[in-house]
Amino acid sequence: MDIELIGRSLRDNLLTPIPMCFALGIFSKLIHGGIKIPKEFYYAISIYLLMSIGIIGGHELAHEYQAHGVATIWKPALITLLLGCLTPLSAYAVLRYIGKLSIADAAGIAAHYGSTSAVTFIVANDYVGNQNVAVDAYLPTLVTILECPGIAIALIIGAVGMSMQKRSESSARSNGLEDDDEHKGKLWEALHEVLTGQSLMLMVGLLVIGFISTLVMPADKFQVFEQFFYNKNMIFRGALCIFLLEMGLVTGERLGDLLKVGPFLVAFGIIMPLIHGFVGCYLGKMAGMSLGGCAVLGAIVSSASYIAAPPAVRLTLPEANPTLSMTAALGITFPFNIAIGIPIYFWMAQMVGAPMVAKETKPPSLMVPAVSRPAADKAGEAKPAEAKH
Amino acid sequence: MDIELIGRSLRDNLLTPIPMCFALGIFSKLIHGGIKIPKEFYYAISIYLLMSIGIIGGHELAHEYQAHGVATIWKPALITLLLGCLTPLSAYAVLRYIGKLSIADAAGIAAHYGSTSAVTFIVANDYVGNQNVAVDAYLPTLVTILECPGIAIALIIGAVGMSMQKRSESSARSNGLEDDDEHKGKLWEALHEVLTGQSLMLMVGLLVIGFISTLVMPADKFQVFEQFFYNKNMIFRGALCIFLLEMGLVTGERLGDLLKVGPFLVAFGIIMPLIHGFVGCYLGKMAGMSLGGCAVLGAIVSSASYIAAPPAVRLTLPEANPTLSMTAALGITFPFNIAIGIPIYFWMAQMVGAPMVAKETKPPSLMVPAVSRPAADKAGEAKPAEAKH
Amino acid sequence: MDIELIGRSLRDNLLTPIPMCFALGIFSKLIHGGIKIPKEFYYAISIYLLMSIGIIGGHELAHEYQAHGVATIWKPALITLLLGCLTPLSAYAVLRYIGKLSIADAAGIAAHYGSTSAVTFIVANDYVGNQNVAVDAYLPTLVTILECPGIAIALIIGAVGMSMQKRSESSARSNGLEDDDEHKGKLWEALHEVLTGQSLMLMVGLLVIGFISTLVMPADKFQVFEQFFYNKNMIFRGALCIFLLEMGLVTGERLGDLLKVGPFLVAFGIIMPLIHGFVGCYLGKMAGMSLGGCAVLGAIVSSASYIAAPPAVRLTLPEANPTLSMTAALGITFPFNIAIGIPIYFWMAQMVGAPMVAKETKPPSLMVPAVSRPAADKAGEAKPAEAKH
Amino acid sequence: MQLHTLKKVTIVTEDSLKNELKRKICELGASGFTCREVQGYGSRGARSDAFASNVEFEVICPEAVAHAILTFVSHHYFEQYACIAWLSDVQVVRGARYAEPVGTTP
Amino acid sequence: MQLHTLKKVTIVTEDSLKNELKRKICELGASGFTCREVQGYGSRGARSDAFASNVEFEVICPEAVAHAILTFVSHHYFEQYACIAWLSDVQVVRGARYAEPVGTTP
Amino acid sequence: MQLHTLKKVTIVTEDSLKNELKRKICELGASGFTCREVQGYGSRGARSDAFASNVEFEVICPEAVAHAILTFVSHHYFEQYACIAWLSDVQVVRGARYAEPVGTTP
Ligand SMILES: Nc1ncnc2c1ncn2[C@@H]1O[C@H](COP(=O)(O)O)[C@@H](O)[C@H]1O
Ligand SMILES: Nc1ncnc2c1ncn2[C@@H]1O[C@H](COP(=O)(O)O)[C@@H](O)[C@H]1O
Ligand SMILES: Nc1ncnc2c1ncn2[C@@H]1O[C@H](COP(=O)(O)O)[C@@H](O)[C@H]1O
Ligand code: NA
Ligand code: NA
Ligand code: NA
Repeated sequence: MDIELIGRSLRDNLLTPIPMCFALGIFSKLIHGGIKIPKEFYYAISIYLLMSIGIIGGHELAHEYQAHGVATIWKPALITLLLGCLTPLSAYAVLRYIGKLSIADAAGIAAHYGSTSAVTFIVANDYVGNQNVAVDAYLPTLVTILECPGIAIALIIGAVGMSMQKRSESSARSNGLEDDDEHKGKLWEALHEVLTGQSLMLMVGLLVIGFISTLVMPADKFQVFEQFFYNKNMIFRGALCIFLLEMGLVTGERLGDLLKVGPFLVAFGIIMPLIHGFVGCYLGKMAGMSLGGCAVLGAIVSSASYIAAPPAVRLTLPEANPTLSMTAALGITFPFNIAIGIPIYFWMAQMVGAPMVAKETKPPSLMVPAVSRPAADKAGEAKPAEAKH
Repeated sequence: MDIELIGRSLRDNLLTPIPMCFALGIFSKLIHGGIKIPKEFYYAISIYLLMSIGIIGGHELAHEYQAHGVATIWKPALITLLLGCLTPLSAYAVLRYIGKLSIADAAGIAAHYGSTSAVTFIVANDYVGNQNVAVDAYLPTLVTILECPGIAIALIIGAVGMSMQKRSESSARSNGLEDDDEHKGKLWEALHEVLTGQSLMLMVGLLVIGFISTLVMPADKFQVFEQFFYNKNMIFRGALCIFLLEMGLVTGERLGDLLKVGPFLVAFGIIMPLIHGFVGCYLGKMAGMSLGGCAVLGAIVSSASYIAAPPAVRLTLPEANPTLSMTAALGITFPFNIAIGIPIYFWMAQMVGAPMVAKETKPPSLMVPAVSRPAADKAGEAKPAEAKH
Repeated sequence: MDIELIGRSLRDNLLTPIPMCFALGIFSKLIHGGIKIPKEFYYAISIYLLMSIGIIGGHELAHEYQAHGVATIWKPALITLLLGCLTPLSAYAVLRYIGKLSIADAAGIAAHYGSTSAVTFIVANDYVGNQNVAVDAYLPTLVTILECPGIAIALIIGAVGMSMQKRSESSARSNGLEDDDEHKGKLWEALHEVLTGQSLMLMVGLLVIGFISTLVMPADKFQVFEQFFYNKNMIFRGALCIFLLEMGLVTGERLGDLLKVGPFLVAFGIIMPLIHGFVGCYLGKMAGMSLGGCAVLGAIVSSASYIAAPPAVRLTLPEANPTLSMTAALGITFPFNIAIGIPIYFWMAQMVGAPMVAKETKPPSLMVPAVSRPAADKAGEAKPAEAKH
Repeated sequence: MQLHTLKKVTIVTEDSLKNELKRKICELGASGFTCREVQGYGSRGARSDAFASNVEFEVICPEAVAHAILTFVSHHYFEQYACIAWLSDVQVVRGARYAEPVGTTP
Repeated sequence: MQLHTLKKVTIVTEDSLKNELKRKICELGASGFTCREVQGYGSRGARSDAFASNVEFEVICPEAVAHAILTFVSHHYFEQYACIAWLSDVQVVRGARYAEPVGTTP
Repeated sequence: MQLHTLKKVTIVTEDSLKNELKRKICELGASGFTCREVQGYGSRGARSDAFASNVEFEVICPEAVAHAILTFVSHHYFEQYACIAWLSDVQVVRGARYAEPVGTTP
């Protein structure tokens, strides 16, 4: 993939309505323009997008399951879980020991980078589709798997770190234990909040709904929901334009913060995703995922959450400065990924040698459903999402 | 229809996205999850749904009218009006004399059960369609006819009952008459509020709009509105998913009230609809309606209003406890109907022997429009809603 | 075009869902009905409509540009700019010297009539399409050109007029100069606000986005955005129904003001548009525009702004009574144009002899792009918007 | 700056009473009001969703009007509706405008 | 009309604290509260978009409860969260309802 | 708990003035503000739809700043815009923060 190719791919990626709407939002804020999306409209669109990722994810998963059982998906799912546990650790280590940030700030930012961004997933999915490469049908499932563990682990690191620090600082003070208990209470609350939070509940809930209905309903009855929610169709596309316009407005509003956060965080917001993205692509390939799947996995692993993580961090680690994490996640990593990260992960996926079509692996016997294991020899009919529309 | 058939029909009915979204809403509240639909989004969707019922109703009515004049519709319309007057009476009698509720509470709840629920109509319509049975095109008209009279009659019963009670209690007090006048004023206000309320105005207004435009516009010009509003199309379906998610959230929030209202009201919320539903099916058959039409009529007669009735009752009969009526209407009858009521009404319609295709009746001569009575002999070409799409 | 034809055209124009929704809104307010569109829903729809005008405008402009370079568009664009400068002057002169309004009121109203109404554009566009007459693809560009200059010029007239009046009134007072400075500051601010206001930024921003993406993206990739935003498609049509319902509600709320503003303003609100509309049609024809284009140009020139102008006028000319301008723009001219103005402009365009197909003119050499001038001889393949869908 | 000491009446109640209360406040002599949607919790439970929410009115008025409004509210709303109402002292700019009872309709 | 002089506590803070604050206010003895979304600007910058906005609570309560609430807020929110809180005097209709600390949950 | 007695300025006016007022309030020395959309009715009629609605500002500040803000509002808004403004006394927690005029921009 030489320079010219990268240039063309950038152009094809960026000069399309969705990223340009993001740019328009930023531009509007820079010139103090009057574009204003009502908060309720923004919320409505995010609800729609989350439901859409969920239900179509469940729908595709059901097809995958009908065709291959769990043969194709068990390894990628495990790998994703592993990545969800590793990325907050690596992010924390870099922020704390190289960046010298406070425990709270390091843990707070790590929570964002340990989780994922649904919009980055959608754009990556799209980009890969535009390269005429199929993606694995179960990818939305991986997004939901990736959402939580990273936040939980980073919050635990932060809470434990803070309480150890406090104890060592004032081992004489009497309220050490109380504080500890309170911290634990808050931690529990925050974990509950992530697990039952809007984004996870909508995605998982609709995933289950999509899965079950696909198995139960005749295909032509489900079709109307697919039309409404499918991410290549007009409603999804249009909603995404408006959503990214608003994201651009929010980012533009915070651009000034870029100067405040200092060069380390800017570098972190670019380099960390590249590292995480590479690991994602590599492990994805190891798990037998296809080229498209590896690239998208790289993108979602690299991306930082700016919807689920912020309120959870704000509640559990109030000492963490929200400006730092929001600026990094939304002001640096998100546009970086949208603009050039995603093509790079695609290229990485090619480099690590991901195959065009996913491999099937026999799962450990305890994972095979006793009854409904469908014929695994029909591997040839694997029907990737793209091919269908 | 044996047990197995019922089971399969239940499964086909319930394991589809729309009811499952309702269940997700309830589940989210039960585990104190974070799903939250902005109020404005919910209002926006209800406006869309009401407009949709209206305009498509008018559109179908125009087709019916062009094909049959008023021959097919005059009897069902009269029957529906009759049902709108009977159901509040039966509900009031049961609540007051069997349930021993106060006058205000009995009348308040009766107002809810005398009116109807638009969402129940949609789901019933859908269910019948899924059984590959056609429904009569004028059904949305019946929904609008059914909306009002029940509320009005129940409110009048309540107001009269309360004032008689007060007078007998304190025939000596001097302010009896004043109170009476005030009550009458309030009653008028509440009736005005129901008649000109959002739901009736949107439905009737759009019904007229749909009727006129269908007669005036070339069919291909109207088509784009049909695409947007038609209840089998993607936008309507998608909107309904989100609407029922919110309804589930509201129901879940109030589930605790189920314990408070006591077993009588729970039984009432299940048995009353079955009785009303049966009467609806039976009278529908008498009026010459088709199998599908009778089933849907049963469903809408049985259903209780939770949008138009509550504010009207709150204003005229403030002595009525809103928890009782909302819990019965939204917490018991609505989910009961969605889950098992509708298949039962369908079965009832079969039992009473409703024919697959509606009968035509010559209306009393004063109802026949002098001029534009189209050829009534083309009965064979009656083109039910389903067949068209 | 005899009386009967006008009657039929009126009927075809008015007895369609969009104008009837407007009427329903007015009716609902007249009977104090309960229809209520949440403000956020209204805002959401206007954002969508503005984006839609922009992106589809850019898309059509790109096609036009690819087929004809700037040959077809440079003259209409200049003419539109000229009209944007003339109409505020003529409106001001009539209001001030015939209507004897105060400087502030005259300038304030002139700002509204110097700008344009996006909804009138859409309805006009539609009307012309319904007559099976093609419109020029670059018309949305003209709407954006027309939006600003009129507001700016009227505000400048008002500001200068007010300060001259103040100075002559009190040449002795010392704070004359300060006031002047402050006024200039406010004027700047207001001009900035118009130029970077929501409506212009969304339209121009999306126009650029639509233009670029059409040039860069493969047509089938862009198609999904066209489906979402195209003004003949269902989402646009449906959104317009709801938007006009709300416009009807707002108009109905202000109908009482009609009595207050006096007969002069009512006459102004009908006659001024007719004059402006005629000039628009005539100059459009001079610029080589097609019949459809001239009619739509007449409609947008005649129309008065009620979205961009009001806040700008309120800030710069607070002495102007907003009731006057809103009543004229929204209560008189808008419904007049929707109901009968548009057919009249169409008839005017026929009268001035606008051709069915636009003429191409060689632009002054400095306007011809050096490189990418496509073959101008393929004029025959000009593919008007209507023909495509 | 001259300031007039007047009363501010605040009423929080069910939003279905909004239209009536708007009318009543003006009938009872206030020159205007400011209102907004609010959520709340009290003896009648939570009022924070599409089927149950509150409206809050603020009225600047002379003491007599304030008492008339509070009397109306306590007689007509307290028993049957979710409602709270209170009074506080405020210093109002150009307060003369609001110091005399008027009688308009919104 | 009999009026009780009570305290009104007003708290403006980050909306992510809304659920906790609802619970706490009732635990500390208030009989209810009224709350709404607001925008704001202060030492922690602007709070006026989807990612940062405020909630405002108003609580009518006796002085002791008011102090308990303000103490809670100052210990738990002032250091780390955008927050402002103040007290004012109000005359409440049927104030006896709000004059004694209660202990419910919303 | 130590409380500072400060002034609370409340301004209700047309929402098109929101941006200007935000800026002015801070320029005149307030350390922040809280604002929200409201509806209203007054001498200039109803302000309750998409084409006419109000914004309400609350500002906690020392008396001098309060007077500066009210003076600005009465000079610039009272004549031409729908507007009402009043002052009240409040006891503010950690009031020292708001007791001195500052001069930032939002
Ligand atoms: N102690 C309180 N402080 C502030 N607002 C209250 C209080 N109690 C009740 N409210 C408000 O008044 C409404 C009605 O209260 P209630 O009639 O007690 O249910 C509630 O929904 C709250 O908005
Ligand atoms: N001087 C003030 N007057 C009124 N509200 C204020 C003031 N300062 C801060 N606030 C509100 O309190 C919130 C938090 O303030 P802060 O913690 O200073 O950022 C702000 O977002 C405002 O809503
Ligand atoms: N007496 C009043 N009490 C409370 N708010 C008022 C009062 N009068 C006016 N307002 C508010 O101030 C705004 C402007 O009032 P006005 O300038 O009189 O039209 C109104 O829209 C209301 O929101
Ligand atoms: Na990540
Ligand atoms: Na019923
Ligand atoms: Na114009």
